[in-house]
Amino acid sequence: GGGGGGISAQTGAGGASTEVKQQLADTLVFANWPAYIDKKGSSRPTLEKFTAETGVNVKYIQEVNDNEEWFGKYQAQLSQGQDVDRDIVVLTDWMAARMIRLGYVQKKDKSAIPNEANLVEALQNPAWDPNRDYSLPWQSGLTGIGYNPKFTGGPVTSVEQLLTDSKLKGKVTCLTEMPDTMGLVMQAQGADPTKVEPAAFDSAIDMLQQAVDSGQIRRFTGNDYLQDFPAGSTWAAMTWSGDVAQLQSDTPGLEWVIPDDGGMIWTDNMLIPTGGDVFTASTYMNFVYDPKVAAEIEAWVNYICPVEGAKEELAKIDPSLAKNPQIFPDEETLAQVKLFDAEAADNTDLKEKFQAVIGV
Amino acid sequence: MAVEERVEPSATSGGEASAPDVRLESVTKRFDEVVAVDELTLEVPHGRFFALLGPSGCGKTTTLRMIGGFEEPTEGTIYLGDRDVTGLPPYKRDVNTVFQSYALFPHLTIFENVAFGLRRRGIKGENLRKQAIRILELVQLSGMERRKPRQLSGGQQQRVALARALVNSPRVLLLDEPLGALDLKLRKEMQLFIKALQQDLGITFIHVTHDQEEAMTMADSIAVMSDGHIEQLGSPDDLYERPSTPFVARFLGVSNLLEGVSNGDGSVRLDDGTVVRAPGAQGRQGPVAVGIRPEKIRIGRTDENALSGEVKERAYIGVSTQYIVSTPQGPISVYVQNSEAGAAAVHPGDQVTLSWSPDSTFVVDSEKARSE
Amino acid sequence: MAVEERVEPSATSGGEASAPDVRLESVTKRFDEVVAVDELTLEVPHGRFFALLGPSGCGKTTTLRMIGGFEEPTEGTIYLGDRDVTGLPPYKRDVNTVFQSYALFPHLTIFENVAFGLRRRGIKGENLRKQAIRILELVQLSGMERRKPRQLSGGQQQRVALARALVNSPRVLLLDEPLGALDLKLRKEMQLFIKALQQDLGITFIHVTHDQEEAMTMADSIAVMSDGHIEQLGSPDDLYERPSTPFVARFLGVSNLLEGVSNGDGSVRLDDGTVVRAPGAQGRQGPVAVGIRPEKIRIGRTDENALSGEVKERAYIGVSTQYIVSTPQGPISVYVQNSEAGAAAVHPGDQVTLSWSPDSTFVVDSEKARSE
Amino acid sequence: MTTAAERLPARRTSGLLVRALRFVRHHLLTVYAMLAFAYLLLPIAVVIVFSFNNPAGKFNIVWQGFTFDNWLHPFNSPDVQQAVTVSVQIAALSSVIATALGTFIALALVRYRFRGNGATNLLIFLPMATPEIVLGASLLTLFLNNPLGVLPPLGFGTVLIAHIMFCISYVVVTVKARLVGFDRHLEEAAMDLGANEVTTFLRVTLPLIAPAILAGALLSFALSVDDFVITYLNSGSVVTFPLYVWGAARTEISPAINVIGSAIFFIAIAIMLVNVLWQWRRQPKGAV
Amino acid sequence: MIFLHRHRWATPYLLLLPGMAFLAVFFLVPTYYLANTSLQSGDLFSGYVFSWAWENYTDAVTRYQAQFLRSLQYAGLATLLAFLISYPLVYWIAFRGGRWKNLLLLFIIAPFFVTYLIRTLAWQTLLGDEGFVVQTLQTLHLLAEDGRLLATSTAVVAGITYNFLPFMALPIYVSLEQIDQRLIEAAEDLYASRVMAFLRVTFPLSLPGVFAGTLLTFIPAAGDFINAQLLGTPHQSMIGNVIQSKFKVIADYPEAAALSFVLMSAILVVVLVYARVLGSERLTG
Ligand SMILES: Nc1ncnc2c1ncn2[C@@H]1O[C@H](COP(=O)(O)OP(=O)(O)OP(=O)(O)O)[C@@H](O)[C@H]1O
Ligand SMILES: Nc1ncnc2c1ncn2[C@@H]1O[C@H](COP(=O)(O)OP(=O)(O)OP(=O)(O)O)[C@@H](O)[C@H]1O
Ligand SMILES: [Mg+2]
Ligand SMILES: [Mg+2]
Repeated sequence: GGGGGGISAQTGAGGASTEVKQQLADTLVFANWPAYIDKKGSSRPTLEKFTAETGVNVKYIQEVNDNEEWFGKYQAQLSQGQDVDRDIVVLTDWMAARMIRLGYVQKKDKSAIPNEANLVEALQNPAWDPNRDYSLPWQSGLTGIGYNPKFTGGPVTSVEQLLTDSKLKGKVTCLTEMPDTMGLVMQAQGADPTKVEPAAFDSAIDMLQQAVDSGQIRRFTGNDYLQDFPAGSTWAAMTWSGDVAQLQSDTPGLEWVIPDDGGMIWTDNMLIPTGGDVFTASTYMNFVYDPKVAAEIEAWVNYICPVEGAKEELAKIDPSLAKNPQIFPDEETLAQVKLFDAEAADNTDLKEKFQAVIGV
Repeated sequence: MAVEERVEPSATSGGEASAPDVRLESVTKRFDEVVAVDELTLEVPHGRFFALLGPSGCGKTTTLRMIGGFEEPTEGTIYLGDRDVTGLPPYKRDVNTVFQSYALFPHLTIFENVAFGLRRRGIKGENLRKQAIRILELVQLSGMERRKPRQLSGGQQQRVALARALVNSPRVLLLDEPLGALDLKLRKEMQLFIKALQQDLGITFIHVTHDQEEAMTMADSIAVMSDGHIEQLGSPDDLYERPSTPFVARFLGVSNLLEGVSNGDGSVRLDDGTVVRAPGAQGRQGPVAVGIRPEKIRIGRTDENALSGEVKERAYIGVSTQYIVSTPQGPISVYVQNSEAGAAAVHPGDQVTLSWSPDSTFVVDSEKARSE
Repeated sequence: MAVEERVEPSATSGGEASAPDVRLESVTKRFDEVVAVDELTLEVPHGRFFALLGPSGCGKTTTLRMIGGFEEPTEGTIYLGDRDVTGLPPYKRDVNTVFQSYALFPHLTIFENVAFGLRRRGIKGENLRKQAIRILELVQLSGMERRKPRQLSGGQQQRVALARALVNSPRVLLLDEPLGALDLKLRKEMQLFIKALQQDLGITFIHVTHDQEEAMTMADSIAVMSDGHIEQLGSPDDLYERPSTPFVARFLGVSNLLEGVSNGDGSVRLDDGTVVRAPGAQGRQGPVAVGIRPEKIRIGRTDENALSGEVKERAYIGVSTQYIVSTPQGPISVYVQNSEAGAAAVHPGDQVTLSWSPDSTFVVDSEKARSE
Repeated sequence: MTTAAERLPARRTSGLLVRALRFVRHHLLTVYAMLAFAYLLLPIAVVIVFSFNNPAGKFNIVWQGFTFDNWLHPFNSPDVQQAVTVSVQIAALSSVIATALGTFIALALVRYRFRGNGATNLLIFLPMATPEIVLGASLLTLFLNNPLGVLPPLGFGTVLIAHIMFCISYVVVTVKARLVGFDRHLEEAAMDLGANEVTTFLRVTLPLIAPAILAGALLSFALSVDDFVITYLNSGSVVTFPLYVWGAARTEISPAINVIGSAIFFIAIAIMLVNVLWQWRRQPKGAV
Repeated sequence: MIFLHRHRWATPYLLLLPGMAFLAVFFLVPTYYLANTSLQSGDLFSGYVFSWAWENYTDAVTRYQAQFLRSLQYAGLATLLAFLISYPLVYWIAFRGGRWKNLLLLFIIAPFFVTYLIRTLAWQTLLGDEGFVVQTLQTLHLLAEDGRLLATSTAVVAGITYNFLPFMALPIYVSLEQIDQRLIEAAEDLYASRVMAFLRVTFPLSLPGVFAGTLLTFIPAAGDFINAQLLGTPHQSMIGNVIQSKFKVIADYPEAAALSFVLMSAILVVVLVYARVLGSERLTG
């Protein structure tokens, strides 16, 4: 800013302003979370297929470890309307909402994405992007409880148990993503995480704080709980559904459940940041919304696929996966999970309260 | 390289003996508040072995460094031959320096150390090799070319430093306490060596030292410095036999100074009433000090001037025996050369009479009068 | 503290003069391959000013360090008084050391430096203060108590080092080249000072030096060391007048050694045929060297023994003039004391006859015979 | 004197107890030193050992079995390779630049008396006395504000600038320490022998302070390769090796990380070892 | 050349210019911006503007007191431990190392050559609940059956100690190395036993190194957040974690900047008190 500096997040120059040119760029830069796309040896088959079909090379960067962290990294440039050299980035609902609100993203070229029709109905109209003008889901996931029966001696099925069972003391981790952790805790208290009431939030914070103070909770993690399980440091934890397969390979016998009082569901969305090539990005979005491609990705990623028809395609590749409720949740499963209030997820007050509990 | 710019090619430096090789004209050097050199004027004629002698801190090094170009005078002018070099950097001056700690380049071989100056003047190949080898022969270091300085002894390093400077045939060679780091035995040897070298080459040497014996052994002319100025300048025996100030009398060897009053006719009445003859007092009136060297005093009344006293201390130092005799005029040092084995000797407690020839005395200003 | 374990309380150290203060019995010290001290046997009687003199590397420091307890002998035994201290650490020995570079504690004031040893022995308060102040007075450093060592001049630091050691009234004081770092003038002053101090206190001093003049001025007894053993031990004039080996003759002052053959009757036929009288050759047969000191030689035929030659060099050094005269027996040094101002002098090129008294000669083994 | 005491066997019963006590004392210190070394080297040993692990899953945390595969294919993911390349590039560039700038400053500080000496020293000291997070944060605010619009966007350029900035002080300190012992007369001697300022610097000063400069450069390189905090705050979209480790550690700790960590360690140790041996050769046992 | 000679006074400035300009632009100017930022108010969405918002500072001090105290406490403890571990070690190297000194020294700086994060992760492995350190301690009953090392303050302090130990060891080594052996001999000559000689001479003379070492350890330790994050729990979070999260997670830049300044001042105060206690005069001696 003028007069001696300061950083501000003034609305960027993005938005829907410019005409979209209908021409593919040479390269597509795709920023995604680690281990979030199909992989075979050191190659990534669907990306190669995209290149083969369109001639566009893909530069795939696994740099999103954390929504906030990624945002923090690029916020400055985005706020100045600078190109961050990313054509697509995948961010979770509430962060996607923030990006859109701040004008750091560009509208998709819907004309280039006929396959958007395959988007599952439940995800078509989020409050923060009612027409999906800017975003398109990449994967959804469930937040539940993972536990290692070898140590716990029995199932851990409720958040209550997780936070109070003295047998688990010091062997429990929760998530640093506030919507996940708070969503689970609020449900354990019978509150509704889809519409956060401050009082309910505070009471959940109290419960969490107690568990921290008593030493029940060892620490808060991103998906680094992945290493705490095999190391034996963590016995039970709040974890994401897609990691179960992963966890099971490193920690045989590991179990994953949706808590008795209800789990959380969330979606990670593809966005086109300021400066990204809209047409190329949209072309890629269209590509992954082809059920065949989606199934191929799904077979590796194991999260919830937002593409209608992928289940059928996947059945052709791996029938057992297609039946997995964590990948294609049935009605019953979906009834047990809730979506966290997107506005609350980005509310500074609430965030600070949560940060205070996790110690920073 | 700088070869064309050098003040005067060394080839001609032996030519005209008219202009002095080095001339300082009221040169003053101030460091912040300290006046290191104070309006010093000095001429060093060609071919001279010139010593700057003085106590620590009197400005000897500073004077030398100004001639070498390492310090710039605050005021005054410096000439080499008849050219004003006051503002010129060291590499444009036709002088070379032998530093106290030698300052040999530790990363270069002896040969390369010696060749350094030659290379800077564009001398190359066989020519360079010949000159370097020749000078190393001169300082008796043939065969050491490939060694590094730290592989040589102190005395050898000293000679490399000399060779490195001399190979450039400078107009003047400056030496700043070149023997200070050597032990007694080696120092004596190198004194003779350097003296002989200077006589062979005929180059002007300016030698800084605080060791009066060294200065007296080596130099043709000595300038005794004190507090940034020259107290007295002359040949060694001039200075020793006829010091003109108490400072010089004391600094060059040991002097017995007897306070008294001169009446102008060549005799001085000492403070205790004794009258001694001192030809040097002729024409001087008022308080003076009569000086007499310890080795010029005899034990026993054999000469005109005499004083009595009691032997206090006796020290045998081989060549001579040194006595301190307490007299009404204060303690007096007497040296007796041990010319005969077991020569008859006096002992502490003995009463003796000391005597000396009037011709052996000198007269300087009274220190008492000065300080009062 | 170590106070009860001390070998002998210092109070009694002045008592019995019977046992020597320090005794070394065939002490050998090997460092890997180097034999630094070789079966050395030595006694230093109480109250003596004893000097260990020798060239660099002859083992002086090593000997001193073994007495102080800083090195342990490879073989042999060391006694302080009549107590075997061979294996004891320094802090259990009743000796103190003045180190070459003083080794003053830079972080402590002068007072604390001096008080260091006292405090270690449990002395406190007023008693401590008094002793420290008294010794500082003795070395003329009153008023400097609060300074740090680096705020003192070299000579003053030297005196602090002395005070720090002496305040403990040790049985023996060891001094390792204590004056090596001082300049000539100051060195002379401190020599006298230390000598006087030793005489006042009556403590045994063992003084290591490679400066023969220093050893001669200060010591009562001198042991000349070479290659880890003692060449000769005696009083200064003993060593100077009657050196028993060419090494001692050369190391202590300058000697002219004339090679010849003794026929046992007190005269020696020199290599050029000249026959000189040398009472010391009485009873010796075969090749010997006749020694004569430069100051004992006269210019002119005034004595029994004589040689002719040509003056090669002349150096005026104030007190005396030194000549080098070339003779058939080789170059001979002659010193003439300048007892008279402008004394008649000979000059390079002059033919002269040199003469000396037979009593001034000494006789040592021929070096030629040795090396052959 | 310790040497003598240690080498000699106890010869005398009178001193036996003293000696025994002394021996134990030496021994204690040695044992302590060995334990301290163990503490220092244990984690490194873990890193090296686990570089040979053959983990069943993605987490190289529990020992499973020995394999050389990790060393044969250290760059099994292109991301690792790129991160290492970026790290090395930045370290090389920043150490060269910081060493040049730092050496000049050190020369000026040691060689010349000038006004502003104190302020210069302060400005050198401050970056070292500032916690990394603060350094990183303040640089970030600068880059974000980009006052005249001339600074590069967050990325390679800003990381490079940041690294140069924090390395300069260390170079100055390292080079200065060795320059203090440098005999000024050597330069005067060179000028005396006809070398002008530039020749003097190239022929005398530079060769003599080369070891110091090299030490400064190596230190910068090490600091730069290792830096996480400042880089993390200012990296924008570039990924250095530490940043890669940071990100990767959440989802996967591959033995490749250990392999590269160990490799950096071995290379550094080898360089230092060569340096130590070189100095031994330059100062043979007997030389003074 | 003549120009250079004539203008010798300018040489130091010419030498200083590039480096100092660099430091001025990339150290002083950023500090100014940080100061400026610390007094801004607003929020991420509406933007932050400069407004003399001193409340950022009061906020920082009051809300994060615990973390500040913990940082100083951990850093102090780690500094002390690093001192206790490294002093005897470098003493041993300096006085017993002989010819191998430089090689042994290499082992001390060895940790530097394994990337900071990797060696901290190695600590995680080492201290893991099922790792051999914990198992051993439990077998020896030095640690309760359900005790753990990872995710405790012990682990965090141990990690910090480990990571910054070379910063402590090297300056101490340098100052020990410079001690004239004869001073120790002189002390023994003056009846000081080995222990006394150490206490009265060796140790006081090594104080400048100790001073430098403690500063070089304490300062980075106080600002560290990696160890707390990887080896600790919320109970161990330090001020570095807060600053980090304010910058990168909450994007509350003014508060983060204010915290940074408070941290710097806190460190400055500690350092000054420490220098005063130790006596700056002794340090130069
Ligand atoms: N660079 C300098 N800055 C400040 N003062 C100086 C400097 N060089 C010399 N001096 C001072 O100038 C005076 C003369 O010094 P100089 O080195 O010329 O003495 P010196 O006669 O060579 O003495 P010494 O025999 O000790 O070498 C001394 O008082 C000294 O402190
Ligand atoms: N610690 C040591 N290790 C190996 N050799 C040593 C040691 N100390 C002394 N020496 C060797 O022992 C011999 C005698 O040394 P010492 O220091 O006693 O000689 P010095 O007579 O004191 O000589 P200087 O006059 O040079 O001091 C020398 O050859 C020396 O190199
Ligand atoms: Mg001087
Ligand atoms: Mg010695």
